[in-house]
This record gives sequence, C-alpha cells and structure tokens, in this order.
Amino acid sequence: MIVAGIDVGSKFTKVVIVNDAKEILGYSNIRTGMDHHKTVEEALNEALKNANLKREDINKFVATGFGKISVPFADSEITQVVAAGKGAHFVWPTVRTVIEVGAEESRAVKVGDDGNIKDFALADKCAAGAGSFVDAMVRYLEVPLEEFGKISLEAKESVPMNAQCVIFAESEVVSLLHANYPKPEISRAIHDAIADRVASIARRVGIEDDVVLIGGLANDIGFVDSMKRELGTEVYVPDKIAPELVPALGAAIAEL
Amino acid sequence: MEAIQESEYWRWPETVWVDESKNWKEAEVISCGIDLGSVSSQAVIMLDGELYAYSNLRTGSSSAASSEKALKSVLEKIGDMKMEDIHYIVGTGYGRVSIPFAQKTITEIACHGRGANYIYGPSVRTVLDMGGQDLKAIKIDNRGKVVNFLMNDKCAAGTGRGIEVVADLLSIPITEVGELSLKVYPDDEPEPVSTTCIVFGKSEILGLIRKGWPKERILAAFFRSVATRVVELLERVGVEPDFAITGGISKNPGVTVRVQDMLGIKALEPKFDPQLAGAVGAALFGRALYLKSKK
Amino acid sequence: MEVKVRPLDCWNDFKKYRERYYKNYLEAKDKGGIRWAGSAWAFDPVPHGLGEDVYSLTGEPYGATCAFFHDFSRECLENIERQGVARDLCGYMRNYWGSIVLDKYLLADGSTVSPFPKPDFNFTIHICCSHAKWYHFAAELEGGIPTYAVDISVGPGYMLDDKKIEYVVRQLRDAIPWMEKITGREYDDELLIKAVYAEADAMSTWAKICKLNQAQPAPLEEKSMFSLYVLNLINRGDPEVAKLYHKLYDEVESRVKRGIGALTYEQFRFLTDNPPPWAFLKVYRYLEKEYGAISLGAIYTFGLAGGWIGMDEKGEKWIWEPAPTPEEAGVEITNREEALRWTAEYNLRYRASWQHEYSHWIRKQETYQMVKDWKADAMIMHLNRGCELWNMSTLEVRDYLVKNGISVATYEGNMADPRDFDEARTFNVIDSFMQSLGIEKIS
Amino acid sequence: MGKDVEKLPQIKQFREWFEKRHDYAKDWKKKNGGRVVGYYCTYCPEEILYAAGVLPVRILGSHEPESITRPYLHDMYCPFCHDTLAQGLQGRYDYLDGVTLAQSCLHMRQAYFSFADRVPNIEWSYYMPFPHGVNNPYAGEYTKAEFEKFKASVEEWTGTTITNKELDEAIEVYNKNRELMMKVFELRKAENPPITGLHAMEMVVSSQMVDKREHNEVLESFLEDLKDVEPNRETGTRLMLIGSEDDDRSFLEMIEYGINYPATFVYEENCTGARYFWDLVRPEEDRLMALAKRYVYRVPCPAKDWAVGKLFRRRFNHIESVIKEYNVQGAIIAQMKFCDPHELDIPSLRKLFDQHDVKHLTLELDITQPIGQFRTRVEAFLEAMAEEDLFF
Ligand SMILES: Nc1ncnc2c1ncn2[C@@H]1O[C@H](COP(=O)(O)OP(=O)(O)O)[C@@H](O)[C@H]1O
Ligand SMILES: Nc1ncnc2c1ncn2[C@@H]1O[C@H](COP(=O)(O)OP(=O)(O)O)[C@@H](O)[C@H]1O
Ligand code: SF4
Ligand code: SF4
Ligand code: SF4
Repeated sequence: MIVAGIDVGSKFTKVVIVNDAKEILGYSNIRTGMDHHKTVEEALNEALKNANLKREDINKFVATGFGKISVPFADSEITQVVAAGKGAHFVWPTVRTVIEVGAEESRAVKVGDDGNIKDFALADKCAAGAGSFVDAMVRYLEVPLEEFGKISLEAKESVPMNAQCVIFAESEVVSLLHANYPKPEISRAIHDAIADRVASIARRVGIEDDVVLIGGLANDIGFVDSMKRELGTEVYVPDKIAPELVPALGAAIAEL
Repeated sequence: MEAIQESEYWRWPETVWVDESKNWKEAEVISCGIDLGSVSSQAVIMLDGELYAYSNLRTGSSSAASSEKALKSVLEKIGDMKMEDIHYIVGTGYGRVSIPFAQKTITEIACHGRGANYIYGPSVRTVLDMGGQDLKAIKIDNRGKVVNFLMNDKCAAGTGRGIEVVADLLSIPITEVGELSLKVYPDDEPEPVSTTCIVFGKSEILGLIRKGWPKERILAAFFRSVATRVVELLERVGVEPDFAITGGISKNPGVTVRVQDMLGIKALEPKFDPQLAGAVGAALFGRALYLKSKK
Repeated sequence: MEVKVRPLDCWNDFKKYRERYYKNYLEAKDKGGIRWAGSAWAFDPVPHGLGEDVYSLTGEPYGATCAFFHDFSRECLENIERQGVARDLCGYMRNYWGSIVLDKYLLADGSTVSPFPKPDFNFTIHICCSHAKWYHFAAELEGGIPTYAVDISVGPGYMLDDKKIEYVVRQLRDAIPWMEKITGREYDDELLIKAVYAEADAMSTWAKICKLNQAQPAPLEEKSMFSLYVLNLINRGDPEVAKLYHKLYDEVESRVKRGIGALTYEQFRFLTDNPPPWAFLKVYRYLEKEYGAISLGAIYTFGLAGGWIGMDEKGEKWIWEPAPTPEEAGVEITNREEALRWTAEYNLRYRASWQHEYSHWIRKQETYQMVKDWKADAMIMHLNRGCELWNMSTLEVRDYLVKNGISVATYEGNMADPRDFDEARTFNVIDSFMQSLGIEKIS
Repeated sequence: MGKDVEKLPQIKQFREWFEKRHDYAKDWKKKNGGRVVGYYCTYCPEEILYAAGVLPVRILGSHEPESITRPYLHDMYCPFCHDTLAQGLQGRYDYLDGVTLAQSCLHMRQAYFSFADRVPNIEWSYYMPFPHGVNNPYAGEYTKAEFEKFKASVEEWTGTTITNKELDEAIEVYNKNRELMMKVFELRKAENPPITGLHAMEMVVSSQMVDKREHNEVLESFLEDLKDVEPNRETGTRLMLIGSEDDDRSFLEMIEYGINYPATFVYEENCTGARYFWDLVRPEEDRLMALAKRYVYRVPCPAKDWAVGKLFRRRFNHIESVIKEYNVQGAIIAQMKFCDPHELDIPSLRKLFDQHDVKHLTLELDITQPIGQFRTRVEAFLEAMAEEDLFF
C-alpha cells in the first residue's frame, strides 16, 4: 500500500509519500497560497513527480495541518498533535517530548514508549512565538534567513527581551537596533525569546528525554541552540528527513 | 531545498520631494525635523516655518544610518544645500536618541501635535496618530501644544505593523488593503474579527481564509476591529472637533473611513502627506529653538 | 451503546421562572416593590425580610445572559472600555457596567429595554478581588446607590470557628437596620426565616440532583444544567425555587430508574471546571454530536448552586455528599439571630465554590474526587480569562490530575467576553484530545 | 559645602542590601542560627515572627524574563506573581525555612501556594486569613483572633513561647523603623527634596529584607546626614507614584535620571513604598489587638478598600492629603498588568487627580519593562507640562 500524507500548514504545504515498508518514496514542500485547493494539488503533483509515481498509485490520502479540510479527496484526517507525535516517534523512536514549531503555531506532545500520545499542549494566545516572528525579524535585521540562525551562535552575551507579545517584541528589537546592539546579540535575543515561549508550552507537558524538535523552525540552528539552553537538556533534530516534513510523514504512517 | 522567494506586500512606496518654487538661500531660518519611526523615517526641511522639502523612507536596521539616509536624500533632492546650512535639527520618533546630528530631541507626541497644527490649521483639537507600532490620541490647544494624550499599551493590535502582517498574510499590497475592504462597506460589513490581538487575530484570519471568505470581507472584519480599538482610545481622551489623523495609517481608508463613521465626526483634509506630521512638528520646534538661542 | 433519550418535562418551568425573574426586577417599581442588586453569592435570604415584593438582579447570571447574546455583550464591553476600564477585568462585571453605561437592560429572551432599572440598594459579598468593588463602581456609575458588602474571607469551611462565623453574622445583623433605613420598611423576621429554610432546601436538593448524574447513562448533560442550576443563583430564598428543584429531582430520579440518558450515544464522559464561554456553548454541542461525549457537570455548576459536605475535617479528602438542611440537621430556626447564623454558617461551610480559593490543595481534591465519583473519563478545562477566581489553581489542578493518571485538555477563552475566544483553535484542541485518546467520531 | 546624597554611606548600604538581599539573609542565618521566613503581601504581621527570633523577608521578583512558572500559573495572573514564583522555582529562595501569606488578592494566593509547595526546604507554611473588609468595624477583632492562631503556629514551629515582653520589643523596633522612614519622607516635602524616589525605594525595600534593628541604626545616621545634604539636581516636576509592587530600579532610574526633563518622585503610594510602613502600632494592653488594629486601619490596599454603607475609599483620602502636603504636580500610575484590585480603582483615581489638577499618566508594568516605550510616554507627559516657550 502507498500512502500520501498531506500537511497543509499555515505557511507551507507538505506532502510525504510512503510505502508499506515505511520507506519515503517522495516529498514536496511549497508555499501555501490563498487558494488552498490549488496549493494542495500543486504540492501533491510535485511529490508524485519526486517519487516517480502517478496519482492512481496512491492508495490512501491522509490530511493534517491547519488547512486539512482543504483536502477534499482525503480518506482520513488526523490532527496535528497526532501527526507530530507519530512522525517524531517514527524518525526518533526514543523520543518522549516532541516540540513542533511551525510558522504560526507551536505545540508540545508527550509520547509513550509505544508512540501513543500521553499529553499535549498548544500555544495559548499572548504567548505566540513561532517561525513568522523570525521571518519578520529577518526583515528588520536585513540578513538572509539562513544567516540569521548562524549569527546567533556568535553572540557573546544575552540581552533579555520582554517578549510577551510578538508585536511588542518587534518594537523591542527595533529599539535594540537603534541602540546599536550587534546583530548576533539581537539574533540571539530573538531566539531566546521564542525559545522561552516555546519552552513554557513544553513545560506544561513536562520535559522528558529525548526531546525532539520538528517543524520549520527546527532548521534554524540558533533556535535549536537557544532551546537547549532554555530546557537545560539535549534537543535533537531529526536527521533522516527535513524537520518540517515530519508531521506529513506522521500522517502517512498513521494509516499504515 | 531552494529558498522560496517571497513577495513583500507590506512594502509601501518611498518619496522624496522639494518645492521648486522656493529658494532656500533667501530664508532666514532653515530648520530640519527628523522623525525616526519604527517603520518609516522622514526628514523635513522648513524655511522660516514653511515646508520646503522632505523625504519619506523606510527605517533600516541601523538608526543612525537611516536618519543619515533620510537627511541625505532630501539634501540631494534639493541639490545645493549642505548639512551645515541648516540652523537647527530636531530629532523625534522612536529612534530619536540615536540620531547623531540632532541638536535636540522631542517626543513624537509633542511633534505630532505641533505638526498637526501646521498641517491642519489651529482649529485642530484632537489628533489621532496611527503609526507603525503606536497608536496615540493627542489633545492639543490652538498652538498645537499637547494638553493630554493616551497611547495604546496593552496591546499592539490595530497598529501599522499589525496591518502589514495581515497584508502579507493575504498577499495584498499594503496600499490597497484599505480600499479593498471598503468594497463591502457599510452595507455588507461582516462582524469584526473577534479579537483585536494581532497574534490571536492572525489565527482567526487564517481560519477565515480556510473557510473560503473573500479577501475584502476578511479585510473588512479586520479593519472593523482595528477601528473599534482606535475609537476606544479616542473616546478615552475625549474627541473634540476639529479632528485630524496623522501617521502612516492615515493613508489607509479602511481604517480612517470606519473610524470617522463610528465617531460621527469628519476628519479634516490634510494639506499634504500627514505621515510627515512628526517631522514637520520637529522642524517647527527646531525653528523656535533656533530663534530662542539667538535671543 | 444506544440509549433512550427524552426532553425534560420541567424544563419549561425553569425557563419561565427565569424570564419572570428579569421581568419582575424591571417592573418592581410599578407595583411599589423594592429592587436590589448584588452578586449571586450575596446572602440572598436577608433582603427577603423586607417583604414579599422584593426583587433582585444578581450580577453574574445577568453578565452571563449578556454574554450569551454576544452582540449585546460586545456593545456593553466596548462602551465600558471607552470609559477607561481595563479589558482584563472580570467579564461579568464589565458586561454589567456596560449595560448601565448603555442604559439598556437585557431580558432573558435577548430583547432590551431602556433605561437600565436602577436598584434601591446594592447588597453583595466580597470573595474574589472584584465583587465588592464591582458594586462600588456600579454605584458610582449609577450616581451613588447605597451599597453594602459583606466580607466573607474567613477561610475554608472545614477550618471555621465561632469567631469567623460571628464576624460574618455581625455584618449581616448590621445590614438589616441599614436596609430598613434605605427602604423605609420594617423588617419581617418571619420572611427571613422562611427564606433561610428555602435556601438550604434548594441548595441541598440541587446537590442531590447532581449526584443522580453519576448514573450511566447520565440523565443530564451540563448544557441543560446551565439553565437549571441558575435559579439558585438568582433567587434561592424564594420557596418556589426549592419546589421546582424537588420536581426536577423526581423527574431525574425516574429517568435514572428507567435508563433514560441525555445523549443517544454516550461514548465518553468528561467534566469541566470553569464557567463556560457563554457565547460558545457550541463547544458542548460539538462534543456531543461528533464524539458522543457528555459533560457530566463541573465544580462550577455543582459547586456554585449546591450545598455539599466538602472537605473532611482533617482537610484531606473531599466529600461529594449533599449538605444537611435544617430539618436533616435537626435544627429549628425561630428568630433572626438563628436565621442569620444558619445562613452564614451553611454558606461558609457548604458552598463548595467558596472553598477552593483558599488553597489549590482543596481544589485538587475536589476535582479529583469528582472525576472518580462521577466516573468521568477525562477533564476538559476552560482557562477562563473572564474570572480570576474560577481560573485560580487551574493549571496546578491540571498538573495534579495528569500526574494521577487523568487525561486533561485545556482551551483558552472567556466566559463573558466573546472576543477572547478562538473557535478554530478550540475545536482543534478538542479533536486533538479525542484523537490522542483514541476516541473516534461517531457519525 | 553640603553633602552629596549619592555619596552618603547609608545610600550605598541600602543599595547593597537591596541588591544582595539573598546573601544578607544567608549570612544572617549563619550568624544567628535563626530561621528565615518569606512573606507575601504587606499585611503579614511581621512583629510576631520577629518576636520569635525569626527574620521575615519580603518575597519579591527579579525583573528577568522567565517562562518556568507557566505550567503552574496562568498567563492572566499578574507579572509580579509570576516573577516571585520564578525566583522560588529557580532556587533563589532556597534558604527560606518558612513562607507565609496574609490573605490578599487571588493572584498572590495562587503564587503563594505554588511557592510553598514547590520551593524545597520549606518546613513551615502558613496561610493566614485576613479580612478583606478593612473598612468594617468588626475586622479588628476577627484579625486579632487570626493573629492568635498565627502566633500559636509560629510558637509551635519554633518551639518558643512569645512573651508580651518580646512582642513589645518587636513592636518597638518596627514602630521605630516606621517612624524613621516617615521622617525621611517628611523631608521630601521640601522644595528641593534631598532624596529621589529611587533612594526612597531602596530604603523601603531594604527595610523589608534586613533585620530592622540594623536598618534602624542606618536610618538614624541617615537622617542626621540628610540635614547637611545639598540637593545638587534639579527637582523638576514633583511626581507621585501610585501602584502595587514596584521595585524595578530601571523604571525609576529612567524617569528620574534618564529623561530630557527633570522630575523627582516625592511620594510612592505603593506596596513597596509608603503603604508598607505608613501608620504605627498604637500600644494597648492587648498586644495582638494593638497589632491587629495597625494592620486593619493602616492605609489600605485597593484589594481591601471598598464601600461599607456609604461610598468612600479610605485610600483616596490619603492620596488627597499627600497631594496637598507634598505639593504633587504629576502622578504616575504604574499598575501591574492583569492586577484587578488596582485596575478597579483607576477610572475613579483618574477623576480624583483631575479634580486636584494633578496630571497623570498610567503605565502598565510587566516583569521587565519596555523602557523605550515608557520613556516616550513619560517624556511626552513631562513635556506637556513644560516647554511653554517653544510656542509663540
Ligand atoms: N532555514 C531556516 N532557518 C530559519 N527558519 C526557517 C528555516 N526554514 C524554515 N524556517 C521557518 O519555519 C517556518 C515554517 O515552518 P513550517 O513548519 O513549514 O510551517 P507551517 O507548517 O506552520 O506552515 C517559517 O516561518 C520559517 O521562519
Ligand atoms: N501608502 C500607504 N498606504 C497605506 N498604508 C500605509 C502607506 N504608507 C504607510 N502605511 C502604513 O503606515 C504604517 C507606518 O506608519 P508611520 O507613521 O510611518 O510609522 P512610524 O512613524 O511609527 O514608523 C505602515 O505600517 C503602514 O501600515
Ligand atoms: S499584547 Fe500582543 S500578544 Fe497580547 S493580545 Fe495584544 S497583540 Fe496579542
Ligand atoms: S472575577 Fe469571578 S468570582 Fe470575581 S466577580 Fe467576577 S465572576 Fe465573580
Ligand atoms: S499587583 Fe495586583 S494582582 Fe498582583 S499581587 Fe499585587 S495586588 Fe495582587
């Protein structure tokens, strides 16, 4: 049986195609447009191309993500929590705490030995901290996204940020800029602020090793570093597959 | 995976302008105001208290550089004026303390009050300044002096940045969002988005997108809640006519039309770009300070 | 398992009572009656002694009614915030003040009338940081209505002693001449005694009804309970209320005997804790329809309107057993002093919702025991920004339950400010929770 | 030549105590072998603890961002509570042997319970019911009864009996401290006050951290030295600070030392300022009753200040007299985010200031302060009262 997991995220739509043996046959990741149906079609076609398959070859479609209702042909739907838990457990079997940070949302999922979900927590409002914050900051700092994480590692000190609200955090960043703080320090301050907020969600479920970080922001080494410091424990990023693809993968294997 | 190219819908146009009909060499006092905002920077040159030239640019990552750039662009546009020719420079705005060449700094609240008085005339009593991150309701007297003011503090919702976020989310240029939202106004206006929090509101807007709402309805719902917040702030200081709107969002009819209708008061028509109000006020203070120093 | 369902026969009686209640307050003056306003927690029997034509308006249920009609609520909230009132204050209170400022009074059917009927006096209690100040500020908004607040902050019931009870009784004692002076009426102790009996009867009976919901299938779901429990929050000193609860008890008991449930398909039993987001009761409907999930009740609906034994004497275990009425306790109330003492002690000791703000330990036991006694599968907690008292300890309770093997989901909201609720997010939480527990959608 | 207040050793001492509060408490324990109890809220009858040889220290925050409290305290609880609990969870208060709370707002209650449960080494914790109805004639007696139980619990825990003599001594030390600080405040009525709000805050907060006897000694010499102080800064606008807990140096520093326009606080009507020490214990035969009356009838906290019978707020009367006596020109209402008790007074408070022609500015405090935003607001606020000569 061949299954396609489709994760319609608020910013990116991802498709992962797997077979019975849980091997990844192909994947795609494209920007979620205003027209979700169209985006889903495009992402699927790209993944099929990548896997060298035809649509008819797929036996089952599983949708997840904030826009999962935009996959009219899905055979089943699973929530982001379950997709994250299943996916992370598959790529990292010793995981107990999964932390997913996407463009708009973050969540923490606690999984048991068997990969079952034991507890979860979603970001509350007024505590939002996720990828789009980074995207906005990159614009202020005028550095490329890829650089942004790297320079954070060069920081010599941490500048605390009063980061309850993303918008106010932005204005704090602006004032740091105006106070001529070096960019590495500011980058680290931003990463620390997001890590602080994400950690507060994760702490609700309790931190238990191994901690695995997934979602787009896991690509950001500055953020991973901040998370390690904030939680005081090792934080792993899957190496077999890009971290933002893990939920789509989780969706696919959930139905195998 | 290759990087994904993003369009920047939040970008608004920059301008540099000079009044060719005037000769600055004839002026007694040349004053300059620089408003270094979180989003935009303006440099205004005034000749004896009359607007002569300005630049209106985006604020970059270094405040000193942004203020220099703003001043440089306006001087370049004028052509033969040098920084030394200016008698007094006053800095204002969020980054006012980091303008290296400002002789004095004055808050944007005082400057917007003074600027509104110049742009709209001495009858103005209430000024609403809607900028990048702050929302201010300012009461002034007939000289443009601040009598009282209030600023948003609980929440950054309803500010320029919030609007930029939404423009980006919907992939519509910032200069068009306001007009577009008026398509359904006032008869077919949907309920406001239930929360004014931009962070929370964002997920609500995403939800509306997913439900397949047309963009103009989403924008209408969003601007309605922004306007509600603005009106709340205004009513707390007490709106007295005449009423004027300054700052970047004054160019966004999606907000201004709704605010005026909710208040039942028409805002005055500006003589020129109200985004300049802060810098204009600063330049006017510059003139006063210069004259004071001469006395 | 498919079960028999049928609507409640006495549903209409409750609905009518509530409609009449709001009308009576409005029209009190036409009949020469007296109006007072205060918290649902105020010592309701006390003003009853002023006569049989004394009508109250209790603020929390009124605030909840506003919230239920969310357009009106939005208008109230926006109007009061324009006066410089902070947005994070108690949601009921802001609706109430907003209604005063708008000068519009909301009736139970959602229609409004002007002007807002001012009370002759405010009579309330102080337990959270807001109650007394709520009416203090309301009085200012209304141009100086005499206001009396009884301080009840004497600690949990199981630690009561004579001095504490006396502190409350003395304040109640003083309230009577104060009311006489304001209203120019002579106080009738007989009416007070009648009301005190009625109160205990109504509250203990409600507790007995709640206990019936331990049955499987559960005869009541919480959404209907919202319409039933409320009579104890608006006029429990009225003997008619106790009568209605007896009638309800009989009906629910017979449902249990005959195996009649509230849901056709009861697949999942859960409890809640806080007042619900009144504008979004669809959360409950969604759970019922999609998952066959029934809310059996909450420390809110049970604890607010019911008299319960509560914490045992050592403060170790919570006992969900109905509190004794005077008859059951073998007490006869014959005069003002005895009546005041009884109502003070009954409320301080047995009003469950007055216990758990004195320590999260109490609330942990209260909640844990409820999950056990009502055989619930899980808790769905509302992190309610609208009420700091009901939201107190919620996260500590969550932590405790999870550590004790009980599954918990939380969602953010506000009981009375529709702007603080994110529908999409909430349904996402619910779906995630159900899926993580392996509960399939019915359909 | 007068003295420079900044150089006074007492100012340095206050600041050192303020900054090294935890070290002080640890040293005190080593030196005296006694117990240290942390307390929440200014309604705690410290005299009883002190009489038993216990050092009471106020639990305060650190103004550093944190997220470790979020699993236990909801976001809507005030930042002060998050901050204090975070201190406990981070181990900064591990030297405490006990913790207590005199019943106060709900936020503090929740913080207290989480603190008492989750901070290691705490062997004694006591939640003391305290009336909310301090404007009510029976509150004194009820309080006295609660103080008796509190005393009994302290005695049982420490294995001591608190005699009347010890109570008298404690009351004397505490009263002395109050008196001395009130004298310092008296000097602030001058046209050019010798100290700033920052100094006052450090003085009052340090008194909550150290043995009052030691503090009294320093206060006495401080008062002596203040006589010779020559104010060397422009007083500028005379400000009053209104609010709850506020011991953030950066905030006061910014306002008094960091703005284009001079300004000086002449009075702090808040929990870490005057409200802590204003009003003395008036001795009477029944010591606990004397104590109860002091705590019940002192200038109340907004959480407890509401109408009984007719409309009034006792705190407002006090504020009015401060405005007059200290010649207050402007008020900064610095309120903790989500703080219901204070928020409930603010609309009426604003009216009060308007009536007295005192300009006012409301700022919302968080764990750390967005100093940049505050500066603009405060600067504009002061600017509006000055700069007349720029308008012609
Ligand atoms: N290389 C990278 N460095 C930093 N951040 C990245 C990188 N790649 C992606 N991101 C962040 O990840 C986010 C997208 O994450 P994703 O999980 O795909 O989002 P969603 O599923 O919510 O649409 C973007 O907002 C971006 O900030
Ligand atoms: N041409 C325009 N059309 C619509 N909106 C605009 C335009 N120009 C600026 N804006 C809005 O104004 C905001 C910037 O306002 P401004 O007063 O310049 O901010 P600040 O002074 O705080 O930097 C932008 O965030 C944007 O929302
Ligand atoms: S302060 Fe920020 S995060 Fe909080 S409600 Fe406002 S916009 Fe949202
Ligand atoms: S905050 Fe809660 S307990 Fe307090 S008055 Fe409001 S509803 Fe009642
Ligand atoms: S700031 Fe307010 S809410 Fe916080 S502890 Fe103090 S009184 Fe309570």
